[in-house]
Order: sequence, then C-alpha cells, then structure tokens
Amino acid sequence: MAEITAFAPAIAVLPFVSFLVALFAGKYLPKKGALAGILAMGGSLVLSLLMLYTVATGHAHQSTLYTWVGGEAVPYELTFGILLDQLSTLMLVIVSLISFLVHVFSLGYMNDEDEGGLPRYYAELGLFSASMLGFVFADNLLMAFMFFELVGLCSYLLIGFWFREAGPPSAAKKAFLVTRFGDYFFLVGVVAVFATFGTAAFGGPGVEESFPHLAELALDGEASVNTFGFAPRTWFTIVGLLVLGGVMGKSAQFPFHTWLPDAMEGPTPVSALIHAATMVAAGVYLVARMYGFYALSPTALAVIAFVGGFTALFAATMGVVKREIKQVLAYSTISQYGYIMLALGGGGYVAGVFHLTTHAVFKALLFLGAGSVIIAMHHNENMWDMGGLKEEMPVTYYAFLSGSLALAGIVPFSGFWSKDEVLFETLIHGLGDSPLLLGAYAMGLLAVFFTGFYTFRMVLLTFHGEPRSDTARDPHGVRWKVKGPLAVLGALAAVAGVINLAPVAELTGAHIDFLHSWLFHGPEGLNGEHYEELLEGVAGYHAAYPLGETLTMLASAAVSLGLALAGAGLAVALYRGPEPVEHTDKLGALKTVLFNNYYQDEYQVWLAEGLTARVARAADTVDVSIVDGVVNFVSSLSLFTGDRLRRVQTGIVSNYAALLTLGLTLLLVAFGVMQGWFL
Amino acid sequence: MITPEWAAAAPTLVLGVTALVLFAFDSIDPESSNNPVLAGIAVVGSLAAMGVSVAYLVAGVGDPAVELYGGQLVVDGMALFFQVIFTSVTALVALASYDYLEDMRHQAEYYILLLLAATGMSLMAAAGSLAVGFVALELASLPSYGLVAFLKQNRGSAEAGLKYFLIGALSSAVFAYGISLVYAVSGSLLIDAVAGSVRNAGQPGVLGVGVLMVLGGFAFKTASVPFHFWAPEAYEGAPAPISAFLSSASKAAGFALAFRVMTVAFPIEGVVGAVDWVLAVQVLAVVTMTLGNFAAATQENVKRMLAYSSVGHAGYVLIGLAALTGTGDGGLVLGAGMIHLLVYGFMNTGAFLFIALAEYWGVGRTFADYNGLARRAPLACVAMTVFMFSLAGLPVGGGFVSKYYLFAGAVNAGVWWLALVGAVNSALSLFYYSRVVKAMWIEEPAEGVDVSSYPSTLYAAVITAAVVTVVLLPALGLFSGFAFDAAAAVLF
Amino acid sequence: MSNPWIAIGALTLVSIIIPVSMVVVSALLRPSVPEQGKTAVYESGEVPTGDTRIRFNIQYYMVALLFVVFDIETVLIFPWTVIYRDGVQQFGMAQTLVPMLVFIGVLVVGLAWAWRNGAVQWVKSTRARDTAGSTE
Amino acid sequence: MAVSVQYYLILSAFVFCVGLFGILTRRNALLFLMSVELMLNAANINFVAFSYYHGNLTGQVFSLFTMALAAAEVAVGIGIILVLYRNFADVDVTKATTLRW
Repeated sequence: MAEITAFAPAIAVLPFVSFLVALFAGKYLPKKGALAGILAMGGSLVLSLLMLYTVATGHAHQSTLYTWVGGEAVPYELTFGILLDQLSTLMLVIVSLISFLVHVFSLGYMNDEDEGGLPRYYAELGLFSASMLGFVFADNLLMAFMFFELVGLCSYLLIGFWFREAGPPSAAKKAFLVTRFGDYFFLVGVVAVFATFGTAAFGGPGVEESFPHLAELALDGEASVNTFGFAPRTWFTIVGLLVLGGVMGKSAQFPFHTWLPDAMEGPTPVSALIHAATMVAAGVYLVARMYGFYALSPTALAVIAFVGGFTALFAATMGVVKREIKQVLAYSTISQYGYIMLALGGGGYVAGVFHLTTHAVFKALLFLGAGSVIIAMHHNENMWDMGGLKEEMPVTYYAFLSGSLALAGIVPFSGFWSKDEVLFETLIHGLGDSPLLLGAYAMGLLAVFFTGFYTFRMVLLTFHGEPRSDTARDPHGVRWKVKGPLAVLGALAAVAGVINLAPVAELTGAHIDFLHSWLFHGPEGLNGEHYEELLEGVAGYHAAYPLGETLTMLASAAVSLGLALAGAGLAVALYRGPEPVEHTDKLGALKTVLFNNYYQDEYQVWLAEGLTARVARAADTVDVSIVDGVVNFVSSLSLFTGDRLRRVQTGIVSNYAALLTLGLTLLLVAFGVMQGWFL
Repeated sequence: MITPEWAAAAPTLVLGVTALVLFAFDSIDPESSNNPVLAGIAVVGSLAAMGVSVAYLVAGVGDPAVELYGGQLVVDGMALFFQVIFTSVTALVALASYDYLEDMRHQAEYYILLLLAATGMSLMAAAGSLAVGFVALELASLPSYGLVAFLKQNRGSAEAGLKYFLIGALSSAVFAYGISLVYAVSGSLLIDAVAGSVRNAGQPGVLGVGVLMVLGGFAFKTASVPFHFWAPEAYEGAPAPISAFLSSASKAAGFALAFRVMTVAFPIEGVVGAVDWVLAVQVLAVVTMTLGNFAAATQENVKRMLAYSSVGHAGYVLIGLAALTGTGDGGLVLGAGMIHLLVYGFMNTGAFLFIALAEYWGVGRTFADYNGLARRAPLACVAMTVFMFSLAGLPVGGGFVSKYYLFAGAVNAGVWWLALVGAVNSALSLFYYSRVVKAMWIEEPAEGVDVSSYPSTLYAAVITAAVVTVVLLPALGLFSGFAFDAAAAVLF
Repeated sequence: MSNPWIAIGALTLVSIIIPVSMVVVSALLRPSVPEQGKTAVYESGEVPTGDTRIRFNIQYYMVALLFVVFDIETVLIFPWTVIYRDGVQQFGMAQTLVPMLVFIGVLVVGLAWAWRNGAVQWVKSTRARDTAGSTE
Repeated sequence: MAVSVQYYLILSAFVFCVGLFGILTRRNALLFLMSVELMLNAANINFVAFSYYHGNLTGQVFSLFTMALAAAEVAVGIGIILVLYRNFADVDVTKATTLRW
C-alpha cells in the first residue's frame, strides 16, 4: 500500500486547482466557482483528517518533494518538502475546516447577495487556502517564507476585493505594506538562518540536520556554526527576533497591528478566514513551528511574551469603545493573538497551540455570526443601529452567544480552558525564575476583564434590547448556507475545550488532557517534551507553585474567571435594558484617545508620509539630477561611441584587410615585446 | 565505444551523404522544380544526422573519445555536442529555406552548398589534427561564400559574398601560415603530438607567432575582433536563412575547433612562456563584445543590428577560452561556452529566420518598418520577442542560464572583470534588443505593409526555434551535464 | 666541403644571365631600321579595331574549373600511388583501394552533376550565332 | 650540409609579406586573389622545408592539401568576382560599398 502521506501535497494542491478552475472557468460554472472551492476544501479537510489519523497512529512524516537549488556545487539545498507532525496536521485540520465552512458561508454571503466578480472571489479564496495549507506543512523556513508571502498577497487581494470603492483598496494596501514591513525582517532572518546553519529545515523524522537542532548543538559546543562574530546565544536571539518581525506583522502584534482593523473592509467571510485560520494565524503558527529555536533564547521568549501581553491588553482597551461590530471583533482578534504570543513566550507551548485552536473556532464563529447579522442588517455594521435581533434570528444568536462566551473566557466554553491555561503557564514560569514574565502576565490578566466587557457589550448591543432602527425591526432573513456553518461552529466553540481539560485532569487524575499528550508525542526534536527540556535547560524556565500545584491552578483559574465575569457583569450593568445608552462620554479625554486607537495610525502615517515620503523625495531629487544625469550621460556616451565604432566599418574591403592586418600586427608586436620573442 | 569504429563519424557521414544524394537528384533531373523534395532531403538528412549525434551523445559514444585514422578524427563528447548544434541549425535553416527560396532558381545548389558547409562544420568539431581542421574549415567556408552571394541579382548579396570571400581568403592564408609555423616548431600536425612538443619549445617566437595566427583563423570563423569585419556585411547582405546559418552554426564551428586546438594543442601551462594566449583571448573577448554591442546599439537596420550583436555574442563565448586561467574550474567555463553556443544556435537562428519572414513579406529592414508588426503576425512576433529577450539574457529563454554560467565561470576563474564587462554589455544589449520588441508591439503600424500569406515551413522553423529556446531555460539542466563533462574531458 | 650557397648563387646567376644575354645579343646583332608601320600590331594587314582585351565566353571558365578539379585530383592521388604497394602489403587491398575509390567516386558524382547541369555544353553566344547565320 | 632552416622561414615570411602587400594595395579583385595565393604558398614553403627538417612527410602532404584548397578557393572566388562584375560592372573591390557602418 502506498503511504497515505504521499497524498499530503494534495491538501494544498486541491484548493490550488479550485483557484485555477474558478479563475478560468468560474464564469461558466453554476455557482461561479463556489462549488469547486467547496469540493476542494472538503477534499482537503478529509485528507487533513486522514493525515491527522496517520500521525496519530505513529507515522509522523517528512519528505522532500523538489530540490530546486542543490547539487555539489552549492553548499546548501533549497527544497520544497512536507512535514507532517502533530502540530502541522492539527493546524491543517483547523485551516481546512474553517476554510471549508467559510466557502459554504460565502454561498450565502456572496452568491445570495448577488455580488459581482464571484469567480475572482472564489479563485482568490482558493489560492488563499492553498497558500496557507502549503505554509502549514512546509518543512523548511524558506518554503514557509514563500507561502507566507503568498498568504500576504492573497489577503491583499481579498481585502481589496471591492476595489471600486474607496476604503478597501487603501485598507488592502495598508495590510500589505505593514505586513511587508515585518516581512523584511523575516527575509533577513531566513537568509541569516541559511548563512548560519546552511539549512532551514524545521526537522522531523529522518531529517538529520535541522536548524533548531544545530542551534542547540552549537550552544552545547557540539557543533560549530557561523555566528558572524557574535556569541552563539546572542546571534540566535538576533536571528529569532528577525524572524519574529514577520510574525508580528502577520499576527498583528503591537506595533504592527494597525492593518488588521482596517482589513475589515474586505468581505466578512474573508475576515473570518483571515482572523481565524489563515493570515493572522500564520504568524503565531510559525513561532510554534520553530519553537525549538526560540526555546533556546530566553531574551527572544521574553520579547514574545511581553509583546503578546501588551498587545492583548492594548487591543482589548481599544475594543471597548468601538461602534461597529466587526471593529470590536478585529480588536478582539489582535488581543487574542496577543494571548497566544504570551503563551508561547511564557513557556506554554501547549497552551499557545490550544488557544490557537479554540480561537480559530470561536473567532470564525463570531465573524460568520457577524456576517449573518450584517446580511440581516443590509450591510449596516453599526451596533447602535441594531438591538433586539435575538428574536429575529435565534440560530445566529445562540451560536454567537456561544462564541462570545468562549471569547470572554466563561467556564465551560472552550475559550475559558485555553485562556486559563495560557495565563496559568505564564504565571508559574513567572513565579519560577523569570520574574519578567509576571509583568506580561499582569497585562494579560487585566485584558481578561476588558475582553469580558467588550464581548458582552457587543452581544447586548446587537441582540438584546429594543430594535434601534427600521432594518433591525425587519431584518433580512438568512438561509441554511449561513446557519449551517454557524451551527457547526457554535457547537464546536462550546465544546472544543474538551481536547485539553488540563485543570479537570489535574483534579480528577484522569488523562483527559489530550492535546497535551498529543503534542508531547511528536517526532523527536519537535515535541512538547523536548521543548520543555529546552526551556528548563537552556532558557532557564522553571515552574513554581507557591500554593501547591492544584491550588495554584485553581486560584489562577478563579482569578481569570472572576475578572472575565466582572467585565461581563459591568457590560451587562451598563448596557442592559431595552434602550441602552452610550457611556463612552464618561471616559472623558480617554475616549478620544481610545477612539483614535492611541493615535497609532497617526504616527505610522506620519512615519510613512512625513518621514519616509520626505526621504523618498530627497532621494528622488538625487536620483533625477545626479543618478539620471550619470545614466543619461553614460547612455549618450555609449551611443556616441557606438556611432564612432560603426564608422570603422567603411564598407571598403581593402580597409578591412588593412585593419585586420593592423590588428594582428598589433597583437604580434605586443606579445612579442611582452614575451621577449625579439630578445 | 562503438563498433565499427568509423561509425562514430556517422553524423558527418550522414551530412556528406545527404549532400551527395542532392547532387545525384539534381543530376538526374537538373531542370526540376520539385523543390519540396530538395528541401525534404536536406531537412531529413540533417535531422537524421542530429538524431545520430544526439543518440551518440546520450549513449556516451564519445566517452572515452573514439580516435579514428590515427587520431586525425576525434569523436568525443564535445564533438558530438557541437554536431548537435550544427545539425539542428541546419535542419531549421533548410526547413525555413523552402519558403524563402520560393520561385528562385538553383535551389538544388543552395541545399547542396548548405549540406556541404554543414559537413565541414561537423568535421571541424571532430578534427584531431590541424590538417583536418584546416581542410574542414575550408570545406565549411567555401560553400558559405557561395551561399552568401546566392542572390546573384542582388547587389548587396554579391557585395557581401565578395567581402566575406576576400576576408576569408586572407584569414585562411593567415591560418595556414600559422599552422605552418606551429608545424615548424613541433614537427607534427596531430594536436596531441603538438601538445607534447610545444612544451618548452626551442623557438618561442616562431611558436608564438604561429599560435596567434592560428588564433586569427579562429577569430575569422567566429567573427571576433579583429577578423570580424566581414560579419556585419555578410550577415546583412546574405539571404536571411544563410545569415542565420553563418551566425549560429558557422560561429559554433569556429569555436568547436578553437576550443579543441587551443586547449589540447597549446595547453596554457605548457606554452605560457612562449605565448600567453589566454591573455590574448581575454583582450579579444573584451574588445569583441564591446565593439559588437556598441556598434549594434546605433544600428537602424534590424538585420545589421543582429549581425553586430552576433559579433558581441562571439565575445561572450570567448570568455569560455579567456577564463581558462588555470584557477577555478576550467570545465565549467568551457562547458558554459558550449552551452551558450547551443542556446545561441536556436535563439539567434530564430531571430534571423524571423528576419527571413519579414523579407518574405516585403517588410522593410529598419526598426521603423517593424512597427506594429505584432498586430499582423502576433505568433511570429511572440517568437521574436522570446528571441530578443533571450539574447539579451532575460530569463524567458535559455540565454539567461547560459550567460549566467559563463559569467559565473569567469568569476570562478578569477577574471571577474571579464564577467563585469560582459554584464555591462548585456545591459546595453537589452537596449537595442528591446527596440525591436517595442517597434513590434507598441508602435503604431506603418501604412502599406501587407502580411498576406503565412509561409508554413518558415513559420514552423521560427516557432520551433522559439519553443526550443524557451524549453531550454528549464531543460538546460539536462544538457549542461553533457557539456560540462565533455569540456572537462577535453581539458584533462 | 662545398658551400651550398655556391650552387644557389650559380643557379641565380645563370637564370639572370641567360635572358638578359639573349636580349642584349639580339639587340646587338639586329639591324635597326625604325619605321612607323613596324610598330603597328599587325604589320601587314588590317588596321586593328576595338580593345586589346576581349571578353571570353563564360564557358571557358567552366571548362577551366573542371580542369582544375581533375588537375588537383591528380595531385591528391599522387601520394597515394607512392604508398600503394606498401599499403596493400600491410593492410590488404580493401583498406588501401577503397578510400581512393570513394574519393574518386565523390568526384565522379560532382562531374556527373556538372555535366548534367551543362558545364561542358558549348552554348554559342548570341553574337556567334548571328555571325554563323549571316555566312550561310 | 643543407641550407639552414631559418632561411626558409625568412623566405616564406618574405613571400607572405609580398602577398599581404598585394592585398593591401591592389584594388583589382583578381590581383587580390593572386596575392592570397602567394600567402598560401608562403605557408607551403614552410611546410615543405620543415617536412624535410623534421624528417616526416606530414608537411609535404599538407602542402598538397593547401594547393587543392587554393584551387578550390580560386574557383569559388572567380565565381563571386563574376557576380560582382555583373552587379557593379567592375572588379574593383573598393567600388562595392553599398553595405557599411
């Protein structure tokens, strides 16, 4: 029997085929390419599940598909290959599941709404999924980078889908430029990895030389790598931080988060895909993918944790005052990815992956729910125009509520379990020998309160109270294509936590922390156990339990749950009742700051326009006057010389013979003199 | 190895026999106007020769080298590689000529001369002694003179033939004299034997003059400075398929002989005391590419522009010899030269055949006359665009890879300045190549140009050349191994 | 002990002396009677007309070329004949004879082709035809 | 004792230069052709002389080839000169200058 893993490339190839089909034949297909996309994603989902099963039965797999630079002449190989291990197959399933549901939802959101340009939409969606899937199973950093960039390109295309309107193109441009800024660092990082280790492989079964492993050996002094004169640890930190630049751009971490709220200009299903499973997830996934490398550098980990904690808090506060439902969700995404980063930086590899998983589910749910609301509201996104939608659209409501509870982190919804574990892991490592983490932890903890608050504010304003506009009184109905994905995701958001009920496992002693054991049994060098050893041994992370293990955990859970409930309670207190009123004015000057997103956009625009544009203009002046001058001079000189040279060709054959003889004689004389023939 | 041994010379023999068959056919029916048969024989013959040489190359007949007639002929990887170039160019040219020669007289003579010249070239590639080299060179040259002057009623053609012939006669005299001097020093004409006796030869002056004069003979055949003067005129005045033939196959033949003789007979470490010919080639390479490209940049006539660019390309290929400094991988750079000639054989032949197409349509010869041609013949213009960009070294065709190999080889051998000059010239070449593309695609068409018919074989030849040029970009990896191995086998 | 230059010098001397002496001797011996008629191209007969250079028919050229071909053929056969006997003894008849037959065969093909294409067909020029017609 | 071999070299160089001189100064295509023949014969002198000097026949045989090729060259050359004459009504090689620059 052929190895089932031989079909792994098809996971990415199927959506790519649907991209081609939609692009070239979409016009002629019944649903404008939607069916091709759904079929392809369904296929990918099935295959991903198969891969998950294969890996679960102990067949982690790595294979090189194509070597495009290699051989004896070059010291390194550039390859395409796939790496199927616990982490990547889990992510494959998430991505293909979300993408599948988004495709289905799009039938309701795009087709039924008679949007134009559908073949283009489905083509781009297909390419988007294909690139993300390719990114997920990439077995080396360079391949990952290439697909990473493709993901960025597709998000640019999709955000700017309605390119005839004013907002989307500029939002698309912003998303592209901001993430590109981060990717510069990533690219330098990739080159640095190659220059340092000569390979960019992540590792996996059968891979002898992977760069995290080499780095580990180098730190132990067992292998020598080119560290460009730095101490190995310093250099690895630098490289790690360079790659982190790309991560922060893609995962919208402070200060690169500004593109994400604007990206709401794209179609809502696209937002769901971007936020839940693809674009934004790509960043943190990369950190998890090369966690063995980051675990070697406590500095890099601390930076990750701090960026994550700060982003979580920072974005949550901005989400508090937003009026548009999708804006709230956007900031919640930034905030939640902050948590994931916090977890990874805080030594909670499993926690980070866990939160990535649950977040993918409930955030997709929330966006699709918001999409459903937006359909109902005839594309009005202002929550202050909504209200009372609970009665009109119960399926959406309950699904949305499920997602919101998960987002806020209320027990027993999935978000609670994962967020709790994130905070817990950070806390115990912080209490260990890394007090710095406690600061990050504090920020994360505070953000829980805000999360609870803005989540319930959103729910209350949208679904509760009396309708505040005519459209809210008589919303547009939605059909099964919308409700179906919502129902699936709503159920998942409620129960997805069961994959890793760590606190329950701790209390009862039952082994029900499945994700934990799943990730701990990855291939050698790529599993949680190894990471934990690295964290302990190299990065110096130790867990400490001041109240004993169980009690510390319960206390941590109680604190975060309490804060979430407090936030939710405050929201309920403020926005309860049939006619909620705006309370933002009470914030005074702070309101302005929050509405303006802490003036993040402003300074970045200043950076772009005030500074960069001026430098560019100066450079342009230099370019036009001096560089162009030189170039023009050179070109006219060339043409002049050419014109002189061709005049040598007089057309008279005797002259040619003479010149020929002259040339030969010159050669003979010159060499004669030089080599001493005449001596 | 192959039995019987003489079968190793089969590509040459097939070409020669094809020429004899054409003779026989024309003797049987001199007044015949059965041109498809003539063109057919020529195409089939050259394709058969190509098939044989490709098969030999793949089967490794030339490894180890087969020596025939006491070393007079050497069939090795390099010989077979070059024979592939000659035969494929010959096939393309013969195919295109069918339409080009429509309604002309003396077609049989045309194909006979073409096949005889191809035989000579094929022999040049396999020449194991200076005597065979000289005879083969003449066998390649003499029919070429006739072919250039084939359009007897055309002043340009006659003039081009005259100039080609006179410079050619002078060059062959120089070449013969050079050989005589080498013989004077070494007492042998077999290049292996020459190599043995030129080491620390007693008369460095005689040897040096001889080597430089022999180099001059190669410079003539490859259209390198200062023996290049015939090239712009001959290429411009000749029938366009012949220009294609001369600038691709004939040039490659010159290089085939030059590569073998210079590297085997005059190993640089043995003769450096008498004459540092690598230095001479370096000078020639720089001057040749610069002169060719600069002069091409100011041309108004497309065919003449291509002619000068052909001189420039000779300069690039000369890097293959000029970088044999002893440092770095000589096989790499020599093989790169061979690969460039292979790619050039298709892209340049294609470009000249496009000119043939334009001449067939009666389109004028200047850039301006090509304005808007893409609207009337988009397919051919796409092909021409591929040729132009590939010639300039853009990665749309194999030209990119082969140039890259050449420059990389030069850098590898420590003569980075050669690569630098080459790169600057490549940049300049993009200027004049893109003028053609701009004229065809962007400019408004001129009035009164009528593209009424689409000559099928001419089209087929152009398109085939374009397809091969493009395919060679990814597929060059397959061929480069043969070239590098063959070059290494010649060097060591 | 003879210097070879003596022989060469003597040869050169003789080759110069003989023609010069012939001219000198005849100039000394003959009587000199200058007269205008003697300087004419044809001392007795018609007054010459036209150029001294006349255009030869292209046929002469073709025939001359054919002659050159076979002339050169002889040159190339010559060394072969020298080694023929040794060759037969050493390599056998086939190895020695066949290459030359091939060589000649190729030439024969060429000759046949030239023949068929009218290289040796003596086409009269129009002027020649005209003169022929007027005399009849 | 035979004539020292350097003198043959000098002789052949002299003949070669005479031929070259003819090429550079003569405008008549036929004279151009004859000059080339002289240069080729200069090479022949070397071949024959050094064949004797080295004691092998290679050079002599090669000079036969050179002669054959010279004849062939003349044959082709005269043909081209004929075509030139038909087109330009002259055998002056400097008259044919329609192609230049």
